[in-house]
Amino acid sequence: MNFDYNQEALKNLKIEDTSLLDRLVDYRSAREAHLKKDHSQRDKRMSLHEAVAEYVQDGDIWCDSSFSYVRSAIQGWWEIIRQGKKNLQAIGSPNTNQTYGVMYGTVSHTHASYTGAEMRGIDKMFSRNLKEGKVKIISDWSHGLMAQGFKAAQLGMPGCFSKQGLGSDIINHNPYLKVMQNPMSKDSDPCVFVPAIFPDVVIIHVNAADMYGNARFYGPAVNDIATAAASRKVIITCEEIVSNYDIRYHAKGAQIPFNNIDAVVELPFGAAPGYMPNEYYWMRYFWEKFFSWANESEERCKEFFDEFIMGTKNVNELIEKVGGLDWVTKSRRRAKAAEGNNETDGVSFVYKIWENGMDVKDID
Amino acid sequence: MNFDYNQEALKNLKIEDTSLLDRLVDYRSAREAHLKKDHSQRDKRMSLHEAVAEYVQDGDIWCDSSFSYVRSAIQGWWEIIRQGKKNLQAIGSPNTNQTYGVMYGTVSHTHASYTGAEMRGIDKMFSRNLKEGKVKIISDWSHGLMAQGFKAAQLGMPGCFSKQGLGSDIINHNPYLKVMQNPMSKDSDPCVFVPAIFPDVVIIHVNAADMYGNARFYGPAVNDIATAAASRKVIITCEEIVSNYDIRYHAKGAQIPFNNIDAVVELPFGAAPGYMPNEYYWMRYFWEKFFSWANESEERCKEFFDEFIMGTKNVNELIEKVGGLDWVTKSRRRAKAAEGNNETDGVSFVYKIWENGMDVKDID
Amino acid sequence: MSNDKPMNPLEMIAYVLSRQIEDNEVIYIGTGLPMVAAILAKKTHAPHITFVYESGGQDPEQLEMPWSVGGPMTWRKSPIIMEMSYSFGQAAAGMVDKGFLGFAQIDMYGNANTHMIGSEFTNPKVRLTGSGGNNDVSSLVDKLIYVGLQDQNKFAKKVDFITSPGWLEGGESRKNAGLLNNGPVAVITSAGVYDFEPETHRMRIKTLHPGVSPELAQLASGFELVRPAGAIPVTETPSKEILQILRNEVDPSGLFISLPS
Amino acid sequence: MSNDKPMNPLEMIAYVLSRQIEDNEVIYIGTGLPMVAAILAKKTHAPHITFVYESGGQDPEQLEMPWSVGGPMTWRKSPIIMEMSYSFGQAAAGMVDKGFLGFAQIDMYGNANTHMIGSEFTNPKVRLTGSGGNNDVSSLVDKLIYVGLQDQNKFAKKVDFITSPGWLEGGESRKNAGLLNNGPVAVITSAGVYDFEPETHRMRIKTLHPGVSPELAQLASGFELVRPAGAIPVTETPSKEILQILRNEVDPSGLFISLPS
Repeated sequence: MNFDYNQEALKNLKIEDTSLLDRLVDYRSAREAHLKKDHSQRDKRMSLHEAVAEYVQDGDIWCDSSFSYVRSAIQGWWEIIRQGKKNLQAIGSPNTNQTYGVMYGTVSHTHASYTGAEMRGIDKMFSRNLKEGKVKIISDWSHGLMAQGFKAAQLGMPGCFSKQGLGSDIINHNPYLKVMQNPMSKDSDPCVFVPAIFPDVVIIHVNAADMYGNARFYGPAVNDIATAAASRKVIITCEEIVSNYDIRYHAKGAQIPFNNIDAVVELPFGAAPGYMPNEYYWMRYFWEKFFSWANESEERCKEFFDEFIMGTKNVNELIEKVGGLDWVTKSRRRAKAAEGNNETDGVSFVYKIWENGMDVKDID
Repeated sequence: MNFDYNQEALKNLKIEDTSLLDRLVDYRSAREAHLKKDHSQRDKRMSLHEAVAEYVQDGDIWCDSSFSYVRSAIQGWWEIIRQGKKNLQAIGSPNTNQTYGVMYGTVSHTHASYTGAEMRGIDKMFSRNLKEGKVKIISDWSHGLMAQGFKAAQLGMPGCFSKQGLGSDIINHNPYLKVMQNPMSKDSDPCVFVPAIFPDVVIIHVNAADMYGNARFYGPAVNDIATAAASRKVIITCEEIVSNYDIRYHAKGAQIPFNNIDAVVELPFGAAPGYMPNEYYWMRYFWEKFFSWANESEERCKEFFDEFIMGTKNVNELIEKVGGLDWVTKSRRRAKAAEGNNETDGVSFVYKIWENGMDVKDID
Repeated sequence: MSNDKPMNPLEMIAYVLSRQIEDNEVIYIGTGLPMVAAILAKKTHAPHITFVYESGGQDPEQLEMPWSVGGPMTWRKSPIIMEMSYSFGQAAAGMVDKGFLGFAQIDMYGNANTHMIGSEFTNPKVRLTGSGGNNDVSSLVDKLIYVGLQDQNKFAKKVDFITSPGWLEGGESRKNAGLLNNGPVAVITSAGVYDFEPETHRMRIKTLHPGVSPELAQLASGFELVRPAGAIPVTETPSKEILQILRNEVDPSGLFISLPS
Repeated sequence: MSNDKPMNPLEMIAYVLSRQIEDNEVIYIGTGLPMVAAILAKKTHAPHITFVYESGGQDPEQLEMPWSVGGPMTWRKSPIIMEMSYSFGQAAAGMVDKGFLGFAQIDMYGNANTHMIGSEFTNPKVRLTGSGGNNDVSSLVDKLIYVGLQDQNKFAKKVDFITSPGWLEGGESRKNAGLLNNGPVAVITSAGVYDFEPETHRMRIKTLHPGVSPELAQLASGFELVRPAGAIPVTETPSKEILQILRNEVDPSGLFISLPS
């Protein structure tokens, strides 16, 4: 297919070669990719290393999952970085984990919706990298517009209209969006056309999956049900692989069906250092130090990630760094208390800001 | 708003006054209706009689819920008929329960997607009424196109594009649909524009709801989550009103949020004579006799419904007709066995076709 | 039901239909004969297929024939039950390989009608069910297979309403209309198995059931059937073993595969 | 924290913001001060409000301040957790009354920027977070309220990027752009409370905090503030009781309402 992009946005984003934009909206190629797969219920278990090696290629549109620090497939993402994958387009709502991928050359382009640390402020590392041209924004979105694009893909809509984005500069900085008249209205009724969007690969971390890929999780889905349906390749990492009977007989059932899935990786703590619903609290030591050092300077930033990502082979080594089994038990209790499943009395959620010299005990 | 309808469809449907089409796609008026509501969490419990009297007006676009014989709010619908509401536009995917409403003047217009009895064949009663002009089709749909229209409404999309309907005569018989070029493509890429659709009123029957309207159900949602969000007025009928704690602490949670809901009616057996997941089997005697008599003649049809709908004041009287407590216990066991929650051994699902003179015992 | 009875036409259709299903496929199923065929396929040559239903159920634990595509037998302990929009969406996204549809009328290009008989939409001779999910299935699944009884009225020169687009007017017309998928690949009837000639996309005899000549098949058609070059093979009939499975395991009450007495 | 301490500016903002919330409303909440204000409102004059979060949580059981809008405190035993598209969809459908947003820059028409500082998108002085849900909240909720510190740079003559559309160029321009909702109704800052003049939709002083003169407010603005006719009221300050609730029950660790020492 040949695509008709928003010309003003191309100009504002200084994009000359539009071919790098095509795959995100090429719904026919996504359909073809899905049709070509083996659709049978079969054993899809493999190691994280195998799954990333096989299903993530240089230049892919990689989609982050869930919500930055909550149930995001961070360990899958770290494995992508460790394997030295290059020049990915990063996408996600939010798209916050991309930022340290830029430093390693893993990410070269981004479909931006939000990169930052919420109440901890902006991401100076991302700002630096953007100014230095290490990463280029090739489309700018709001969470809601991107969510509609993902949902359109899931629901067999090549595109949809939205009342979001109107009057903003987002629509002048996104080659995929166009202001159009609502075809249903005789009166003037401008809408934003949003195409369905199709990442190449998404890794989704869940609480439980069976070996075919039927996947169950707790907490917010955010866009994961939609991106699993839309993405050309989908890797599930999960806290545990359960029996197909468990999926069938559990009241919650699966939220993502097996036919979306290419690989199933059993990976306890796969969302660490982030939060995993019903399983473990986020590693506050990690995040507070990260925000502080990454904001401070490029060197500090490199030092931090060389220790935590490059200096670990797998998530168990990460957990040892922040307290090992001690962390595991405390973190589990804290997560369950936060959610109202364990007794909260005696469990502390007190927030501490990073200061130099602090260690895990100070910010557990 | 002034709307721009598919002119060929208007001609084929012989619609001259298009004003009766407007409300279904008037997303601004649906938004206004939602904004005007009291949004607080408050006690919305009332009787079925009160809810229907207050929230269903003559001429409303009434939406059927769930799937014809499965978890549809049939007792809510019967109350609409009993209260003598007139000239409703009927909509739903499927829209099968409308058919006996036409006989009582409750339904005068229909947005058609499917009316029939699945493997039992077509609905001759509906065909007769259509020929006699007692009901007029004012838009013709497929299940999928209608589902996209509902979903667009739920997701804040004034409309969406679809690859369904193309090349068919449906798009020539639906004033809301238009063939349009995909705005994202330079190559020819015809799509069907589907507007978001907004019923006036839907009654949804669920397993459990709290007094605010947070609602939980089992089995297929079909379009109910979307129509609850889209409809201007929403009545929940439920097998039981549970505490807000039960909704919060139950693994499944609610699928429909309280802020969609206007009235909560505790109505055990509210889906009867249809099937209710985890609660009771459909009343096979009722349905087999219905299909047979309704197909036979207008007189038989009237006789049937005068007994079952007009001849009952409430669902308990219906249940007495098919066996009372005996039916309740048997039906509960059969539903639970069908779903794999009760032992199936010894439970019969054998299908019998209606013959004159049969009674409940022959087809229980 | 006795296993010695000779095969009846409905059993033949169920068997032939089951052979259209390949292993590993995800397939859209309605009630009736397609359901019988799919269960037979799963119990014989295609154990790894997955059933999906428009109303949302997927891959239910098999127990009894469903009496409705929304009924509990379509979602009994399903790993997932989808909303209807999502169910069709997965077909659009390329996750569903095959769909099976009946018809009241079908024309030489595989355009099918389940809407109405008659020339006037607002005053039909008979109003049929309408689309339901038929249009969506025919527009979205990779490959579409029709099944039904064959006579001159059902194999119509022109259908009174296109509910499900086939190859439209043949040639490139389907593609030009913007349809995503392959379109109909087979029609299974009481007389034979038909496919579509690759260029013109006209319906073509592939095999005929035992005892059916090309002339007889043509007599039972309102349009000219394309005959392939060479001899027309006889449709393979089910073995005794398969008939036993069909009668004893798939539809033991004979609801779908017994002829009305 | 001692309850005898005098009120600090953050506490004042939290209180004033809380007064913008009316009982029975459904409101979009982010982390930080809007959260503090909303919890204070719920504990005082608006017990029947419902919190919704872009990431999907709704009406969580209150325990602690969330550290992320996706975190467990936003969906602790929520009756329902929505997908993100659905969460915004309910705002489009008219189910959400109010939203609260911060800003890095805001202009006289309430157009707000959280994207970037600088004149060149591809090479900004500073890249900020981007929209996140800000554009969606500002486009969809019935009424929008901004909150932030005020100075000449933040109250900008022209914002470097419109992330969240306010009244655009004033007059009918917002409506003409096709936006559904009311647009911004108030801006709460360290200096005062602003609304928008009904015709021109220019930002107008409504009340000023104790000790802030109109001249001082104007000095802390890069554009001309509209002054209402007559005397400008002093913003109501929290009572001792409310300060106690704020300090002891809403943010006992003082994370959001303590000034950095």
